[in-house]
Amino acid sequence: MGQVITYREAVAVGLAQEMARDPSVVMIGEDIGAAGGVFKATAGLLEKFGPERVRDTPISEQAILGAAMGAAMTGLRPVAEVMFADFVSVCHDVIANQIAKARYMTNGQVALPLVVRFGNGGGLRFGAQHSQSVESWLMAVPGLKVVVPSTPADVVGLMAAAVRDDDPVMFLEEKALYPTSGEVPEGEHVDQLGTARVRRDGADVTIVALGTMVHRALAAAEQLAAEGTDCEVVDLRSLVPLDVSTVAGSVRKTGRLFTVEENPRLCGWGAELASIVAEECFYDLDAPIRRITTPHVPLPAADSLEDAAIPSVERVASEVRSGLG
Amino acid sequence: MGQVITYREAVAVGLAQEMARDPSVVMIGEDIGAAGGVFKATAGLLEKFGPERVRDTPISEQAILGAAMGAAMTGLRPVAEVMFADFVSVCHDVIANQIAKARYMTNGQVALPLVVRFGNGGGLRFGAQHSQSVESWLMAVPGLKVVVPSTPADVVGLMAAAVRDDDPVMFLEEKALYPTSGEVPEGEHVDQLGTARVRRDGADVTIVALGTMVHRALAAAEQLAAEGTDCEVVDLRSLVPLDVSTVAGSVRKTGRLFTVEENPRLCGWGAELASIVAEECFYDLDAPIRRITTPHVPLPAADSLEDAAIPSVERVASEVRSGLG
Amino acid sequence: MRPVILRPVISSATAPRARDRSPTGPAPLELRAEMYRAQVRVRYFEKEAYDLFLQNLVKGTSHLSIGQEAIAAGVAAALRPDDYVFATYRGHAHALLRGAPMAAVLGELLGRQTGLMAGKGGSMHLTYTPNNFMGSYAIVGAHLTIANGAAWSAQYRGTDQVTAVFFGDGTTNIGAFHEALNLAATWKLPVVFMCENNLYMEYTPISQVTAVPRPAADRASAYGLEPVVVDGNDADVVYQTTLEAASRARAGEGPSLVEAVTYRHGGHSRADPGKYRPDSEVAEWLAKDPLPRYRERLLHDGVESSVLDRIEAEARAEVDQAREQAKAAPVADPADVERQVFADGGATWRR
Amino acid sequence: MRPVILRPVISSATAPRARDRSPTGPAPLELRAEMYRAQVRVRYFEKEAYDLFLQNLVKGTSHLSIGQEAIAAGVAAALRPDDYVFATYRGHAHALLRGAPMAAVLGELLGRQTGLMAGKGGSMHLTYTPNNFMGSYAIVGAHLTIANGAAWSAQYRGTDQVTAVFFGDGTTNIGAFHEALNLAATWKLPVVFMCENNLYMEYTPISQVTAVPRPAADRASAYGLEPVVVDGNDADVVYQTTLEAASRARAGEGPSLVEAVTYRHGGHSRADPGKYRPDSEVAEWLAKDPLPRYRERLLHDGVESSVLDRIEAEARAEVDQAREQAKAAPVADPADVERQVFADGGATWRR
Ligand SMILES: Cc1ncc(C[n+]2csc(CCOP(=O)(O)OP(=O)(O)O)c2C)c(N)n1
Ligand SMILES: Cc1ncc(C[n+]2csc(CCOP(=O)(O)OP(=O)(O)O)c2C)c(N)n1
Ligand SMILES: [Mg+2]
Ligand SMILES: [Mg+2]
Repeated sequence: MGQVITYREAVAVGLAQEMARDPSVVMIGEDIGAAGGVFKATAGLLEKFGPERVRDTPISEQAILGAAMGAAMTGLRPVAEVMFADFVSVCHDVIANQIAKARYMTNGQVALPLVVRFGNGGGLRFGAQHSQSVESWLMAVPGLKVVVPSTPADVVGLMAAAVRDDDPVMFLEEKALYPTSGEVPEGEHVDQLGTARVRRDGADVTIVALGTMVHRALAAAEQLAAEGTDCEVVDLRSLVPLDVSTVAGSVRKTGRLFTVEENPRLCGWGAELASIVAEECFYDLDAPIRRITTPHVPLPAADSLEDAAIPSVERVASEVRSGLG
Repeated sequence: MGQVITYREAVAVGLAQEMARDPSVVMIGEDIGAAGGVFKATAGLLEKFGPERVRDTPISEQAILGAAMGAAMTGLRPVAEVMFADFVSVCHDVIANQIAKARYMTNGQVALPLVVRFGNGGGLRFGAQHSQSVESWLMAVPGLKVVVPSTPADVVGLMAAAVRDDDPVMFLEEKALYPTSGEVPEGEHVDQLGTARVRRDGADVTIVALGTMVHRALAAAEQLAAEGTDCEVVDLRSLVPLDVSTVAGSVRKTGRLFTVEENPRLCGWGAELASIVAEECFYDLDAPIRRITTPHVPLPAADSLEDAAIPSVERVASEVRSGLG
Repeated sequence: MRPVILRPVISSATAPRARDRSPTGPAPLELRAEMYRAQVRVRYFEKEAYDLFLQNLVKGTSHLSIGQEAIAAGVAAALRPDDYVFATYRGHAHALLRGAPMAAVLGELLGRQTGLMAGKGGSMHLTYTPNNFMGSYAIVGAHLTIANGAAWSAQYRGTDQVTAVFFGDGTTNIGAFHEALNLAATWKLPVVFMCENNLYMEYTPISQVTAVPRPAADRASAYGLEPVVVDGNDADVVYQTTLEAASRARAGEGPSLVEAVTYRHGGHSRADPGKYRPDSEVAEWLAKDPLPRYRERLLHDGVESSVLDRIEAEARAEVDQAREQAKAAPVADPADVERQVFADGGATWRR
Repeated sequence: MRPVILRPVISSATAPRARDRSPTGPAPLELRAEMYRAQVRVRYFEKEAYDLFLQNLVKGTSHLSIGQEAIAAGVAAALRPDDYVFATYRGHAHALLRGAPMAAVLGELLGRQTGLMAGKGGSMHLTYTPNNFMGSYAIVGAHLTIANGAAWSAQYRGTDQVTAVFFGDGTTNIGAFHEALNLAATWKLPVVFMCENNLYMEYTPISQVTAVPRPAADRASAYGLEPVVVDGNDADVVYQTTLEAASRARAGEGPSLVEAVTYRHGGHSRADPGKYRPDSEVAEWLAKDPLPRYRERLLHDGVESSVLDRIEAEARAEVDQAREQAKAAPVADPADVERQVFADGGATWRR
């Protein structure tokens, strides 16, 4: 029986677990130390592990990511914070051209055991430059692993797995989920990267979701259950590695696939997954795969607009309904 | 009856046509002026239009793209060069967070009539940081238009359309095609963005390709024709706008779709197109859609490795063969 | 002294006008009264924004500039109407002083259809192009490079428009700053780079993360520029400095980098109580509050207190009216979500 | 003078060893002879690479450093075997002088299975971690930030390893340079930033695109550092300067920024004849060629010409042998395409 904590707290719990275990784990980022992070997700870690291991930086994401990369190449296991995931754009080169490629280009001479933490996604009315879901941008870059936890327990367990992994792991914390809470296991908790979870069993329809959207998919499934449609909800949890077998297994059972994405429409993980399933489960599908996404627009700031843009419980339910009909 | 010129020359022809017409068209980039561009694609333009309109810059892509953006917001029509497309990563913020979003965020107060030129793709044995095909990264960003010409005539016509367009157009010049030649129309030539072209009519199979891959798809189609398989080859030309109707029309006829992508596998334009077709032509498809792509790896440098990575004529032909079988 | 003639309050004309300025001399008293008005308007607006936030009516984030008004006022007064201005997410002041209608700015904060960008931008992205207020940008540093573009455009078109760009001390450490300054200096672009040094990035003191004591001024020589540090809590000094920088820029002498030292009275953003700052430091800077200080000076220089009282009353009335207008406005229209991605007005990416 | 004792040629030990150095004094003659060897090896290697390119055996691009060898030799001689080195695409010299086997380096240029990275990196990405040569990077500027990381790691682990990072003059204008220098200075990271100022970016003179005359040195004060400009064609000076910078770094006194002025005899890359440069400028710099100059000096200082002749002969033999080995090697193995994306050795992204 574990404790109930917030998703926000789970970040520090997961990091503390790994830092206590392994002195080569160090943290770097803007305002992560004394201030406990802009999202307060790293609160207490400076006090626990000291300024040598929790380093506040200037506003210079290239320098932050570069430092993490160089440190990882020389024996440390850095955890870098990019704060708002949108800022991946100011250090895209270090992530996509350097970190992602170094092992390959050197034919394995260097390892990059590092984690990059991002505050991902919308729902906070922060507008187009502070609300993006960038998981698909990262998935498109060979050499990166990409993780998006949806619960406090997954935050702890996947963080531990990410820190222990010998590859660069992009760890996307869903800003909208920070205040949500849930139980985390007692004692050391280490999960496995690249494994999806069936969050709800169902016979009629498979809904695959990620991060914040998992909760909306589950709520929609409840609505649909009341109407007699039994949805299976798969929480993807990780985009690379991608747990195709869990998804395909579910689709073989239900014959119908819906994906729910917070990211804008074009070239999202939903497109990738839909293409794979359309190819590999071609003869199992009873109806076209439907992708439920934010439209292909920058995210607007106002609450009424943002709510209209990001898939809502109602939209998921109604798209599934119309996709069945 | 037009002239036969190279793809490389076509860049300067297209730019010269527009610069002669409209004094608000200005160019900015590294070594584009006196040196005529690292790829020699802008040779002669400095001499023709002078240093006020063809400006050499320091190595600072953020400054280049920012300058293009600010100039576009205030009455000019800048054409910025990013040189190797891989360098999109060092100015990703200006492109993805600023240029792509400004019109939307300001509710139309600002227009961004600008073109960004990139030397895109592999085949030159330049290794992982100078060979990427980044069209799908750009397609994933709402607010950008994305164009990839495959012939000299398209370079001229689509360049003209891009320069005249009131939205930011990412113009991807295929490095591997620079030395290839083809006929361009006599006189002013202006094409239309967002239109695919059927390069070869066929009844059995639809192959959709882009840029360099168009030529490989056509060569594969010839091989397959000799074996009795009649392939229709669609040159997508533009990812945003995406000419779904031409592709869907072809698939409705053939019942089979293959996409040929030079970019790495995950979340490419092929995934987007396959998902759209899988959904909208579900009942027209006779077989699973197959995506033929570079594997999801950074591009290696050695010729034997690069040739093994990027889809070849042989691989396209054999994938189509096995997809039919 | 003769009474200052006050112009109508709610209009884009509230940005002090070019013809009020001599190219180099100190500001005339009338203009200085307008600079007082500018500071008061911003202060009242920001306090109102804070109150509305406490009432949970401001949905997203917001970054106030209470305490920093003198910079905004001084720069606004020194610019011409056709000059370009670029600001950051901490940009309410600059938008207002560039004539953005107050009710529309508040409406944007409240996510209303009447908002300056119909709710699509939010507090961090105020833009008002009718007066060449070219936007507020929320990624640290990027807009310095964009400001260069407006200046390049003016240079190319042969106008003598100047571009002023505001940014914080923390911004001097990011790469875009360096690229922008080098290009501007090399091309002699007509830009006034105005660093609002409020001593902190978000929660970290700038001194802890910067290799030099003066984050902007100690970088000037890296671009062949003069180091300029001014009291950012003194509108007159900021005005004078900006005027000189702008006139050099207009004369083709290139950019200036000005470090205006100031302090924000509150936290970094709405969620931040600013507790990481020593009480004594806060107290010291509260004592240097630009508003009472400027009021005193104007009185000393001969402006009648009734004039200043009237300015305050008008600002109060303007803010009250803006608030009521904004609150009464309908929420942003969901149909706008798929508008204005592209120049055709829509969001269609397929054919 | 006593004859210099020469060490075996083809081994990682050809990087001059730490124990040959006194912490501050000038280099002993034996070490200087090794610096001559270093320059000769690089020169012969680069000429060979050029010849192989003319024979169309080097498939991709390559960037030679003929004319710039003294910097590479001086720095390599001043570093310890456990120090870290980061270079650019113009990095053959630095890889070789850090002990990367010459045949493997050539093999990499030729796309062979025996290449330093089995053909996966190419000329621009030479890496040899057995000797802490942490890679060559082809995006201008990025590796300065990565070099900081290695230095941060050494600082955290409490070793006194120094990180040396090479970059060109053109690199001083990109954002990553600024971010890297500021962080290194603020954290007092043990880094020697070594700017190889060869007066040109690709084809554009650095002076045309830079706001200050000395692209690196005139930026030093922006990070609280001393401006240091040295003759990059004089290995002794470079050695001495690096030694001092490294020992300050080891003592916890932070980074140094050194601008070593030099010239590349050829074009920017294999495709470039370098015709944009005035003949007189090229002639002037050819006259300052570091190799004959250094040879003269060593002779003057008492090294016998037979020793130098032997060094040249050995270098010639080494290059010939490397060429034959590389040419005889099988081409890179296509099966490697899907290897070493991830730490499990493969490229599998799905389950
Ligand atoms: C590239 C980037 N990194 C980080 C942030 C998060 N952030 C927003 S404001 C801010 C502090 C900026 O400090 P400063 O430039 O001094 O401006 P101030 O807020 O003090 O006016 C930070 C770090 C950002 N918006 N963009
Ligand atoms: C971010 C980025 N922009 C542009 C380039 C293309 N490029 C490669 S080398 C080079 C010139 C670099 O000049 P410098 O730093 O002086 O080094 P040098 O080649 O002279 O040694 C340029 C512009 C690049 N590799 N990366
Ligand atoms: Mg600040
Ligand atoms: Mg150079």
